[in-house]
Amino acid sequence: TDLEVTHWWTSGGEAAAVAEFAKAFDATGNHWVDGAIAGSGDTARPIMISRITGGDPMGATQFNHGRQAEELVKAGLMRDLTDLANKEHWKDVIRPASLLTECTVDGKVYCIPVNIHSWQWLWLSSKAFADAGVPVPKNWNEFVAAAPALEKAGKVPLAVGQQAWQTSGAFQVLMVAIGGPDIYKKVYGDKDAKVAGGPEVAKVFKAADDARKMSAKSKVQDWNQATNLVITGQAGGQIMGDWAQGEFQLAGQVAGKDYNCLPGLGVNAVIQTGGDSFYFPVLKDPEKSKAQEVLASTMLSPKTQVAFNLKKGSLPVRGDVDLNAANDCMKKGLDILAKGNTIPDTNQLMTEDSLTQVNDLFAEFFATPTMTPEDAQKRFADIVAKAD
Amino acid sequence: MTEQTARRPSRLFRNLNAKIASIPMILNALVIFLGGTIWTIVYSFTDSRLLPRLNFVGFDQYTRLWVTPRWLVAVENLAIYGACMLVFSLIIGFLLAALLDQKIRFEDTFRTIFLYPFALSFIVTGLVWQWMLNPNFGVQHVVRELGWTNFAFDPLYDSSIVIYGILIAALWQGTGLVMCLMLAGLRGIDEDIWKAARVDGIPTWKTYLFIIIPMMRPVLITTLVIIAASIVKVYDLVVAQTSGGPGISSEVPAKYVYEYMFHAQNLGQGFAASTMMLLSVIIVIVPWAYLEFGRRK
Amino acid sequence: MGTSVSIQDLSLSFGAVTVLQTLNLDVADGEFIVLLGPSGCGKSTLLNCIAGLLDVSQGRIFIKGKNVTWEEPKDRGIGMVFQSYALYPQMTVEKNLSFGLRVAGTPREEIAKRIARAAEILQIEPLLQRKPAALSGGQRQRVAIGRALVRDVDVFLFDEPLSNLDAKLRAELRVEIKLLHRKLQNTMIYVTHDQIEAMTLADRIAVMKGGVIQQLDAPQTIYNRPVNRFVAGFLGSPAMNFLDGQLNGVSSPVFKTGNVSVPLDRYAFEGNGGSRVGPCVFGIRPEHIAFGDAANTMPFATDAEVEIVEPMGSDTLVWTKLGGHNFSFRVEAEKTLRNGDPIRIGFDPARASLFETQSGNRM
Amino acid sequence: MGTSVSIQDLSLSFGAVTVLQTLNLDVADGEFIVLLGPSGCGKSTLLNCIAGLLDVSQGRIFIKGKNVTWEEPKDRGIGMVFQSYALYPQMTVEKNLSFGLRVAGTPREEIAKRIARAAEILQIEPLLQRKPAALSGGQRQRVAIGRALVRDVDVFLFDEPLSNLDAKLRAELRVEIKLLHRKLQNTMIYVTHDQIEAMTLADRIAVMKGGVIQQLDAPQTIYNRPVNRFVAGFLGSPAMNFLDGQLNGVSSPVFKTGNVSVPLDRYAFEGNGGSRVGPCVFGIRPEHIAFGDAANTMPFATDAEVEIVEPMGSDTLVWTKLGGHNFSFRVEAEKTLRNGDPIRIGFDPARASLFETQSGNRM
Amino acid sequence: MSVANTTAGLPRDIAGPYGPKPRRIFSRRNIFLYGTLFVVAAYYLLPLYVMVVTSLKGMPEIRLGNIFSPPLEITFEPWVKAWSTACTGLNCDGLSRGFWNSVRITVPSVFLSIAIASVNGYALANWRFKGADFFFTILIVGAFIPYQVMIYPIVIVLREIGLYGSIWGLVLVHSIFGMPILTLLFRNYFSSMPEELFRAARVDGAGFWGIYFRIMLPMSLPIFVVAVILQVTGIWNDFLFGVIYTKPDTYPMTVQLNNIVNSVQGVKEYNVNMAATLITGLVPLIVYFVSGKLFVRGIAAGAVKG
Ligand SMILES: Nc1ncnc2c1ncn2[C@@H]1O[C@H](COP(=O)(O)OP(=O)(O)OP(=O)(O)O)[C@@H](O)[C@H]1O
Ligand SMILES: Nc1ncnc2c1ncn2[C@@H]1O[C@H](COP(=O)(O)OP(=O)(O)OP(=O)(O)O)[C@@H](O)[C@H]1O
Ligand SMILES: [Mg+2]
Ligand SMILES: [Mg+2]
Repeated sequence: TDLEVTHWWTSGGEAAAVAEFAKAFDATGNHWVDGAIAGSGDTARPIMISRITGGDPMGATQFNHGRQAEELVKAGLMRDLTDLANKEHWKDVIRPASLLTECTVDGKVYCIPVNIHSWQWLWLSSKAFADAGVPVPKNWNEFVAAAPALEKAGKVPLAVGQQAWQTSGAFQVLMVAIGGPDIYKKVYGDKDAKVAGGPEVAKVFKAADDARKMSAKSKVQDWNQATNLVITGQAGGQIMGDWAQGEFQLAGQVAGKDYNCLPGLGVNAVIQTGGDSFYFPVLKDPEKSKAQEVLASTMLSPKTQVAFNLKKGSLPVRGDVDLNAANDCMKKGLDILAKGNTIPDTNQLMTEDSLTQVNDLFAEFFATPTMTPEDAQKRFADIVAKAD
Repeated sequence: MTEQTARRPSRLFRNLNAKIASIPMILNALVIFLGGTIWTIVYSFTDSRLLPRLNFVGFDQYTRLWVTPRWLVAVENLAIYGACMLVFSLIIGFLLAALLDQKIRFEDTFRTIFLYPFALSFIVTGLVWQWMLNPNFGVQHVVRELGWTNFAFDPLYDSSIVIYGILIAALWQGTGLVMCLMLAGLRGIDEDIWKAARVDGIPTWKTYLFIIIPMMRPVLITTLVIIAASIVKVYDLVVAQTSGGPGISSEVPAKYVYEYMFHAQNLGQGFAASTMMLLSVIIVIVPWAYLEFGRRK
Repeated sequence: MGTSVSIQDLSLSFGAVTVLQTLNLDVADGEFIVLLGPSGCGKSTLLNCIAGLLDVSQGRIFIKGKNVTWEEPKDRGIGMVFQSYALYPQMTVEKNLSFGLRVAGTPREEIAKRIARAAEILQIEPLLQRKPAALSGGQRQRVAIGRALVRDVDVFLFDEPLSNLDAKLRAELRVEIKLLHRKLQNTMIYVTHDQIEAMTLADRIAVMKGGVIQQLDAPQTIYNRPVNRFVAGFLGSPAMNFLDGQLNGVSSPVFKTGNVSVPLDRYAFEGNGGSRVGPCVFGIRPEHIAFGDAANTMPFATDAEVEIVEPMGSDTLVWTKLGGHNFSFRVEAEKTLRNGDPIRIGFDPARASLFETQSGNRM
Repeated sequence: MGTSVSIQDLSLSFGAVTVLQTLNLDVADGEFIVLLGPSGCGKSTLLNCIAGLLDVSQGRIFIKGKNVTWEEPKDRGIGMVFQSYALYPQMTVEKNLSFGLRVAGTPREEIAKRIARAAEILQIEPLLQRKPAALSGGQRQRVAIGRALVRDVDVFLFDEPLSNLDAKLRAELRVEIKLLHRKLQNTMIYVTHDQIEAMTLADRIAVMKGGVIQQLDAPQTIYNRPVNRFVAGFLGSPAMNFLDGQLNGVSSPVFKTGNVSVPLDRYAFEGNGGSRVGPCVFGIRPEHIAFGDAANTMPFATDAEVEIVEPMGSDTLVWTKLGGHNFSFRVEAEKTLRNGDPIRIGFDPARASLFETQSGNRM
Repeated sequence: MSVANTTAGLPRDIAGPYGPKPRRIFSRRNIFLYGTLFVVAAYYLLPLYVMVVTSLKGMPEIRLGNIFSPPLEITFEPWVKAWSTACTGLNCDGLSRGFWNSVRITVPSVFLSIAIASVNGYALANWRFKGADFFFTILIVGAFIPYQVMIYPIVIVLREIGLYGSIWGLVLVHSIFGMPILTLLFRNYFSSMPEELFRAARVDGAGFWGIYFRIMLPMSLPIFVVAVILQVTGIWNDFLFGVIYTKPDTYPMTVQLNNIVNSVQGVKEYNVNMAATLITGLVPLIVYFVSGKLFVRGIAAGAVKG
C-alpha cells in the first residue's frame, strides 16, 4: 500500500537517513511516498497542519517531540496507537520514558518517537584552530578566549545561521551550559519570570552577547551552510544540535580528528531529549490504516533505529540496540543518555506561540548589535511571564 | 385599442440569465470575501491556537499585538516600504513611460525589457536579488575586486537598511507594469494638448509637470491602487530574499500573519494581525471604490 | 499690404505617403484665408507645417518675410486654435491664458494687461476664475481663441475651431470670429470643411484635395466659377446638378444629353476654348434654375415632371429628371408642388459650368 | 389607417433624473415621424423605450394594438438602425443581415430570399461577402438599414442614422430613405437633430425638449407656426430673428421695440388672443424679409444700415439693426451690398410669430 | 507689394533654411534619451544576465570568479540537474515533475477563471441588475485583501466541498483570487464597446448567451490576451496556494523550485539554483516575449478606464 509520509528532512544527511526508513518500509511490501517539504519545520508544519485540518491527510507525518500536535490530537484528527504500543511493549523499550509520555494524551498513545536530538553541542573545526595557531578549546570559556586569534586568522569564530530558531536554540544551549539544568528547567519549564530576570540568567545573556560578537561576520542563512563553514575550516565552531553530525559525516570527516564536539559546551554535560516523532492522521481507507501500523512498528524496530540514527546523527529512542558503529561524538551522547543526564526539550515545555516569541527576540538580539543584554533579558522575562 | 393584461413581470426573473451568470461572482463576494473576512474578524477575538475555537477573550490579541516588537517592526517596515514603493515606482514608471513616449526607436524592445520582470514570480525575483546583493558573490564582491576594497553594499545583511534591499528588488519587478499603465495613459492624452503647449512655447518638462500629469489623474489613481494593493500583500519577496532577517529587521505584516497563524500556532494572534491589515486596506480602498463605482450609478 | 505667410514648394510625406505636394501659397497681411477640403486632404497637415508642429520634407515657409522653416513654433509669431479646444483642464481660464506668457517670463503687469484685453474682446471676463470643465462649448472655444490672442501674434491659425459645436452656436461664433478679424486685422488661416463657414469668413478660399490646392480665389469666384468638377461639386448645398453629355458644334457650341440640347452661346469658355467637341459635364446650381413663368424668360427652358419634393423650411428642393439625369432645383417654400406635377423649368447657360469629362477641368 | 405605435403616459427616470415625462404619442400606420430636438432631450431614450431596450418607469407602449410594454425587443416587430451603424465587425455583410434570422431559426431558403430582396432594394448585392471594415460609411449605413429590412418588421426605428456621414452623403442617403419609405410604406420613427433631415423626411415632426414633446405637427406648420419660442428658435437656419419688446393696444395691436413700431393687424393671434398687452418677443425669419423696392410693398417697412454681409454661396445673409436688436435677412447671392450701405427692409407681420416673454408660448 | 518680389524671386541658396530641419543623430537630447534608456535597460537586464551566466558555470568557477563575468567553460549540467536530478528529500527528479503539475494546474485554472470572469464582466457591463454593483464592489475590495487572511477560511470551504488537496481545489482557489481583477478588466473592456452593438443584437433577438458568444467573444481578443497573460504568469508563479492547497505529488513548479533551492546539500549550488529559477520562469517569460505587444494594447483598452 502506498503511504505518503511528510517530513522536512531535506538536507544531505537527513535525506540519507530518511532513505533508511523508506527502504525498511518498502521491504514490508508497502510503498513509501516521500513528501519532503524543504525549508525547516517552520515552513513544513503549516502545510502539514492545513492538510490535516483540510481533510486531506497524509499517511504519516513528522513533528517534533512536544506540544506541536497537541490540538490536532485533541480534535480527534490523529490516530490512536495504544493497541500497537501495548502489543509491542513500547513502554519498556523507549528510553527515556518521558518520550512516550509526550506521545500520550489521556492515557492513549498517539505518536512514535523515532530519535533523540539534543541541542547541547559545540562543533569545532580542527583545521580552523590549526590555521589560527591555537589549540582546540575544551569548553566554552576557552572557546571565547580563542576567538580573537581566530578572527586574526580571518576566520569567523562562531558560525550562526540567520534563521531565528538557530539563534534562540544557541541561547538555550548557553542557558543549560552556563546557568545549569535547574535554571533551564525553572525558566522554560516552570516559566519562572523572576529567575528569567535574575542574575543567573544575566550571565547567560552575557555569554549570548559574546556569541553575538563572535558570529557578527557569519552571513549565511541555513544551519547547514553554517556547518559547512566549520567543515571547511572557515569558522571556528558552531553551536548546533547533533543533526549537524550528519553533515560532517557526509563530508567524510572523522570525529575527534577533523572535528570535535563538546556536549553541553564542555561545561554541563547534559542533553535534551528533543527529537522527532511521527503522527498518523486518521484515515478512512482501512488498507492504509493497516499500513500505518506497519510503518509505525518498522520505524521503531531496532534495525531501522540503528540504520536511521547512524545516518541522521541522532540517538535512537531504544535502549536495547547495539550502536558499535557509532562514532566518537555519538558515543559521548549515548553515555550521557545512559547516565540519565537528560532534560526535556523546549518544544516539550513551551507552546509554539511562546517559542516563536523567544525566537523573535533572539533573532532580533543577534541581528541588532545595539541591543543590550539587559534589555533583551527584560524582554525575555516578560515573555516567560506570559508563557503557558 | 384593446386593453391587454401585460403585467410587469416579476423583478427576480427579469435579466435572469445575467443573474445566473453572476452567481459565481456573488458567491465569491459573499462567501469567500465577505464571509471569510467576517470569519477572520470574529475569530480574532478568540484565543484560538492551532485550531479555531470560539473562546472569546476580547481585545487581548490586539493589545498583545501592539506591544510585540516584531509586529511594530513589521508595521514600520511596511510604512517605509510602502511609501518608497509608491513614490519610486510612480516616479520611475512615469519617467520610463515618458522616455518611451518620445517616439524613440526600438520602443517595443525597451518596453519588453522593462516589463519582463513582471512575468517572474516574487520567489524568483527574491532569489535573484538575494544573489545579486550577496556580499560574497554579488555587487559588493565585484566592486571590491575592481579595487575599491572598502566598498560596502550589503543591504540584505544590514538590519538598518535591509528594507531598501527588498525595495530594490520590488522596484525591479514592479515598475514595468506601472510604466505600461502610464504609457497607456500618456497615449490617451489628446495630441492637440501637446501642440497647444508647443505653440505656447512651454518646455517639455513643464508640459509634463503642469499639464500632462494633472490630466492623467484617472490612470494615476488606478495605478496607485494597484501598487497599494501589492504593497499590503508583500510576502513572498521577503521570504525568498531575507526570510525576515537579519533578525526581525525585514519583517512585514503579511509574514507576521502567516507565521503566527501557522508556525506559532496562534491563530487568534494571526487573525488579529490580519484584521489590522484589513482595516488599513479598507481605509485605503473603500473611499476609492466608492468614488470609482458608487458614483457611476 | 505685404505678404504675411508665404509657403514655397512645400512637400510633406509620412514615410511613403505623400500628404502635401510642392504646395505654394501666399497670404497677404491681414487676409483671412480658409482652407477647405474633404477629410484627409491635408488641411491640418498644412496648418501644422505652418505652425512648426511638423517638420517639412521639402520647401520653405516664410512668416512676415522671415524664413521660419526651422524655427520652433513659439518663435514663429503664430497662435493656434484647435478643434478640441486643447485647454489645459486643471487650470482656470486665467491660468490657461497666461501660462505661455508666464513660462516666457513676461512681467506680471504685462500679463494682466493682455489678459484683460483678451477677456474684454472675447467677453469672457466673468469666466476667468472657472475651470474649462465648467464652461460650455462656445465659451471653451472663446478661451482657446483667447490663448492665441494674448500672445500678440501676427498670424492666427484655426483648425476646425467650430466643428465640435452645435449648429446654432456655430453660427454665432462664426459671426464673432468675423468681427474679431475685422477688429484685429491679423492674418488668419482657418481650416474647415463646412462651406458656409468658408464662404462667409474667407477673403480667399483655398480648396484642397489630396494635398494639392485646387483653387485659391475669392468665395464668390469659387462658387460661381469653379475651376474643376471637384470644386464645383464640393461647394454648394444643395449640390450642383451635373449632367453627363457631349459638346457639339464649333461655331455655336451646344451641350447634348439624352433628348436635351442646351445652346451654349452665352457661356464664357475658358481661354481660347480649344477643341469644343467631346464628352463633357454640364453643371448648374439648383438656385440658378427658374421655374414656372420665369423659366420662359430664360435662354433655355424645358418641360419636366416633379419627382420628389423636399421642403427644407426656408426653401423647398424639387427633384425632377433632365435628359435622364436627376435634376434638382430650389423654389420658395410657399410653392406647393406634388409628385407628378408637370412643370416648366429654365436657366441661363451663362451661369452654368462646363467640365471636361476626362480631366474634370473647367472648359 | 390604424395606429401603429401608441405611447401612453410614458415616463422614464434614471435614478433621480427624469428623462421622459408622461409622454403621449400616437403614430399612424405607415407614417414617417421624426423626433427632433437638442442633444440630451431624450430622443434616443424614447426610441429605446419603444424598442424595449430600456425599461419604462411608468406608462404603456402599444405596437400594432398590442401592449408590448414588457415584451423583449425581438418580439415587438421593430427594426432599429443606429447612428454608429452597430454592424457586427467580425461578420460579413451577409452574416450581419442574417444574424437575427438565424437566431430566430428561420429556414435557410427563407433567409436567402429575404437577404436577396433586401440587398436588391438597397443595392448592396456586390458587398455581401465583405466585412464592415471594408465598407464606406454610406455602405455601412445601408447594411444597417438592411438588417432591419430583412426582419420584415412593422416599425422601423432610426436613431440619427446619418449623423456620422459627411454632408454630401447625408443628402444622398436622405433621399434614399425617403424613397425606401415610399416603397415599403412601413411606419418609421426617425431621430435626428438635423433640421433639414427632419423637414424633408417627416410626415410629422415631434420637437422635443427636456423629455417633453413641444409640438407635433407637419413640417411646414412647425416651421411657420411654432407653438413657442423654443421651437421657433430651434428650427430654421439662418435662425429666426427675435426682437424683445412690448405689445400695446387692444383694438389694434402694435409691437414696440426701441424706436420701431410694428402694426399687428394682419397677425393671426392664437385663440381669443387674451390680454394683448405686455412684454413679448417678436420673431420673423430672415427669408421672409423683403429688401429694396420690394420692401415698400410690404405692410411694414423701415430704413436700416448694413452691418455685416455673409455670402453663403447660394444666398447672402445681411446683418443690420432693428430697434437696437441684431437683425438678419436673406438676399440673393447676386446682390452686392457693403458694410454701411443704407437699405430699406420690410416684411409682412402675418408671417411673423409672437411669443409671451415669460412663458415663451405663441400668442 | 506683390508676392513675387519679396521671397519667391530670391534664389534658393540665399533664401535660408530649406526642407526638413537637420537633426543630428547625436544631439544632446538623443544622447540623454538613449543614454538613460540603455542604462535603465542594463539595470533591468542585469539580473537575467547573471542568472543565465551563473547557470552555465561550474561551482568552482562561481566560487572564484565574479558574478558578471561570462562563463569560461560553458556547462549545461546545472540545467540538466535542475530539470531532472535535483533532490528534495527522497525525490530526485528535479523540476520535471513540477513542470507537468504546473501545466496541469495552470491550464484549467486559466480556462476556468477567464471563462467565469469574462461572463461576469459581460453581465456587469451590459446586463446591469440591481445589486450587481454592490457585489462587484465587494469583489474589488476583496482583491486587496491579503491572501493570508483568506487561507484559513478557504481551507474550511474546500474541506466542506471535498476538494481539498486535489488539483481542482487549487483550480478553484486560483479562479476565486483571479476573479476580481479579471472581472474588472472584462467589465471595463465590454463597457468600452459600443453600446449600440449590444442593442442591435438584442433587437435582432439574440439573448444573453447568444450575444456573449456570437457578438462579444469574437471582438474581445485583446482583453483575452491580457487575461491569459496575467493568469498564466500569476498562476504559474504562484507559490503560496500551491504549497498550501496541494500535496507533494501535485506540487507545482514554484514549490519544487523552493524545495530545490532550500534543500541545501552542504554548499548552495548556485548554478543549479539559477538554472532551476530560469526554467521555472521560462514559461511566463516566453509568454511575455511573444505577446508583450498585445498585452500593452490590451492593458490600454481594459485597465486604464478606471
Ligand atoms: N502622423 C501621421 N502618419 C501618417 N499619416 C498621417 C499622419 N497624420 C496624418 N496622416 C495622413 O495624412 C493625410 C492628411 O491628414 P490631415 O489630418 O491633414 O487631414 P485633414 O484634411 O485635416 O482631415 P480632417 O478634415 O479629417 O481633419 C490623411 O490621409 C492622414 O491619414
Ligand atoms: N444610462 C443613463 N443614465 C443616466 N442618465 C442617462 C442615461 N442615458 C441617458 N441619460 C440622460 O438622459 C438624457 C437624454 O439622453 P438621450 O440619449 O435620450 O438624449 P438624445 O436626445 O438622444 O441626445 P443626442 O442628440 O445627444 O443623442 C440625457 O440628459 C442623458 O444624460
Ligand atoms: Mg484635420
Ligand atoms: Mg441620442
